[in-house]
Amino acid sequence: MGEESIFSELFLERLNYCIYVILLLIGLWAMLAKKNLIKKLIGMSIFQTAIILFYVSIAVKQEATIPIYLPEHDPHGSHGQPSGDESGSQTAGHAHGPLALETEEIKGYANPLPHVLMLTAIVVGVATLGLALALTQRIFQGYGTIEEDELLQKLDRADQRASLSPTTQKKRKGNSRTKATPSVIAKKGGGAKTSLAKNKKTSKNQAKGSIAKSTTGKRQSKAKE
Amino acid sequence: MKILSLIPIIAIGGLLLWAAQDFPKWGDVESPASKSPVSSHFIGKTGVDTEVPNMVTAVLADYRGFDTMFETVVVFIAGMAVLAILKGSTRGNSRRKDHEVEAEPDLIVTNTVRLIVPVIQIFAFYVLAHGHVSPGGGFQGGVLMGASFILIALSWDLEKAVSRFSIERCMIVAALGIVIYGGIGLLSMMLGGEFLDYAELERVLPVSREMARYHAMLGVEIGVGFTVTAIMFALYANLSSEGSLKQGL
Amino acid sequence: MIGLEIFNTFILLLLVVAAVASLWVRDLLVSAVVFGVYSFLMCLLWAEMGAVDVAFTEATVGAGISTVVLVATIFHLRRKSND
Amino acid sequence: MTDHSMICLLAAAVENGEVGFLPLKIIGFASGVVGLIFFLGTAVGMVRFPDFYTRMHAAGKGDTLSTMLMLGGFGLVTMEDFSVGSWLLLIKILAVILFIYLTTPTSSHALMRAAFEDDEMPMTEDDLKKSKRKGKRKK
Repeated sequence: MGEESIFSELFLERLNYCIYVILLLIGLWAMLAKKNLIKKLIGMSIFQTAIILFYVSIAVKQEATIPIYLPEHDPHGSHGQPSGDESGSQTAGHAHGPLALETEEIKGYANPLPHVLMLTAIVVGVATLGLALALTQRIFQGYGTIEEDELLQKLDRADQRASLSPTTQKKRKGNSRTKATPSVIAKKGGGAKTSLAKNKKTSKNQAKGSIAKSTTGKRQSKAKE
Repeated sequence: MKILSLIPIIAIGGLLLWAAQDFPKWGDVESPASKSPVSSHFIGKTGVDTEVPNMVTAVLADYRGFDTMFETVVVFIAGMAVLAILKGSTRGNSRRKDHEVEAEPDLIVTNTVRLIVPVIQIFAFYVLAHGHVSPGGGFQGGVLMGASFILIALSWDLEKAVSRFSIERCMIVAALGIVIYGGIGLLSMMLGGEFLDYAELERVLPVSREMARYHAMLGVEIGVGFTVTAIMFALYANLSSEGSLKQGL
Repeated sequence: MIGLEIFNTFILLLLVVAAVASLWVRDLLVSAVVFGVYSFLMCLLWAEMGAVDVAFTEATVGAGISTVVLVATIFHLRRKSND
Repeated sequence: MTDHSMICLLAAAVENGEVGFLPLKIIGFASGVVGLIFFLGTAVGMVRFPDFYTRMHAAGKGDTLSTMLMLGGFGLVTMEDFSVGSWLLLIKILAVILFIYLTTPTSSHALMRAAFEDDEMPMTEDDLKKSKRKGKRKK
């Protein structure tokens, strides 16, 4: 009985909360464990939407409509129409202006407050996503990679090179760690780009050799393997 | 690393699932969020206070006007930051190496886009102006408007879209949106109310206090729409060309 | 009402599948497109929950603009991801 | 709870004496079902066809037709009287159908063209035979 009730409480009546937790964890895991920066950003977006899902599912009421006034409560629609039974008999002034809703009528509308909070959150979310993508592009221009471990290796090598040369050593005692990096970035970025271009060329040649085989076929065979 | 990161995740997940048992049931009318006086006030009094049928728009632009104003400022700052990060960042010929497709703008696609873009823009205005009585408003209308320019940039090339709506003009329009928003707030302050207290605008508008709030909300939404349109297009234009604003995707 | 709950459950499960798939795939372009699918599913779910404004915003912003921006960025980066 | 299945709606329409709109409702439901069948065909084609061009053929045609049929059927079902509201709804749905008619073929054309310029080769008969043999060997 006990186990069953927990099961039904969690997975039948609160399934949306469970899914929100799962999506949150997927996003968090992607941000922690995935090495690719774009994957990390997608994980961040999934995290964001999970929280939005939580807020929106709080606002749901059973048997409630969307938070837009029905014609009988509509401040403009109520002028011409004959008003409903109870409100019409209560006050004759209903036809002249809108009235505040009763408690029972309030239960008929979904809660608008979480919707408003989340609406702005979505738009700000895409703005921050764009900013993060711009930073990612800049990182790719500087280092030629968006994989975290390769980035760390390159940074380590850059640090070693900076500590070897005596001029930068002097500067480092001051504040110019940030100054030392751009030149290194330029060198590293250039090197990485050329190697990348070579890789691409070779792969393209291979692809042209086997052009008769369609790429979808290739993909399928890869998937089968 | 992957195994190690699973430990905190499983811990957090267990805690959250444990806490999920205490959440209100699906669609519970008596849940704390729905019973709170704030949301009941918004549902019950919006019609009386502002005569706007769509409660979300009323709460967004009127009751929580400060929030929306600074959200718009956040969007504006994000656009400016993207511009600042990517401007002049391309070194030499950093053309992409992965996908080399040199193609002219396709005839069928461009003609369809020519037919559709005006309709999208009219629909964007409709969404913006009709946000009081139906789902919609400044954010959605602005995004649709920006999407129409993005469509032009996708079907011809970026230079054509930028020649229609240059980035300098983009930033001016984006700033103008915030100026409109803040200007309406300041106007109501000058007329004797508080900042963003639209009801005071009845002194300059020939309508009642409620309808003054109704119309001021429309003005505010137009401001939001300006900013969002410009920033969405600037975002796409900079990201698709790495800041050079040439050739694009 | 029971039909709606089945619909709800179905979309909630599909959401998890789409989220995992968009992180599983090696090709970043596919990943971005699957993330667009995830956004549309989310939008459907919210429209069903009664949050029409949020659903509309998600359909235009989440599924439209953010997918386009992701694809535009990935075009300038390497398409393959190592994990 | 009220059952919203097709037959119950039709039965309710008969009970309420709205027999004049019954043919419209039946046509609407029928076109919706036909649209769903076409959509199933599209999905099966997307999975089963061997190369990109045939897949886009299935997607472009089936998607357009089935979406139009379903939306048209929906418009006919919601016609309950000849008031302004229902006419307005029908006109909106017709506008949506018009835009789907314009945009879906264009998008599939653009995809096809992009694939063609990316040197994606259509599958020939030999390729098909080879891939079949391979599949048998794998099994």
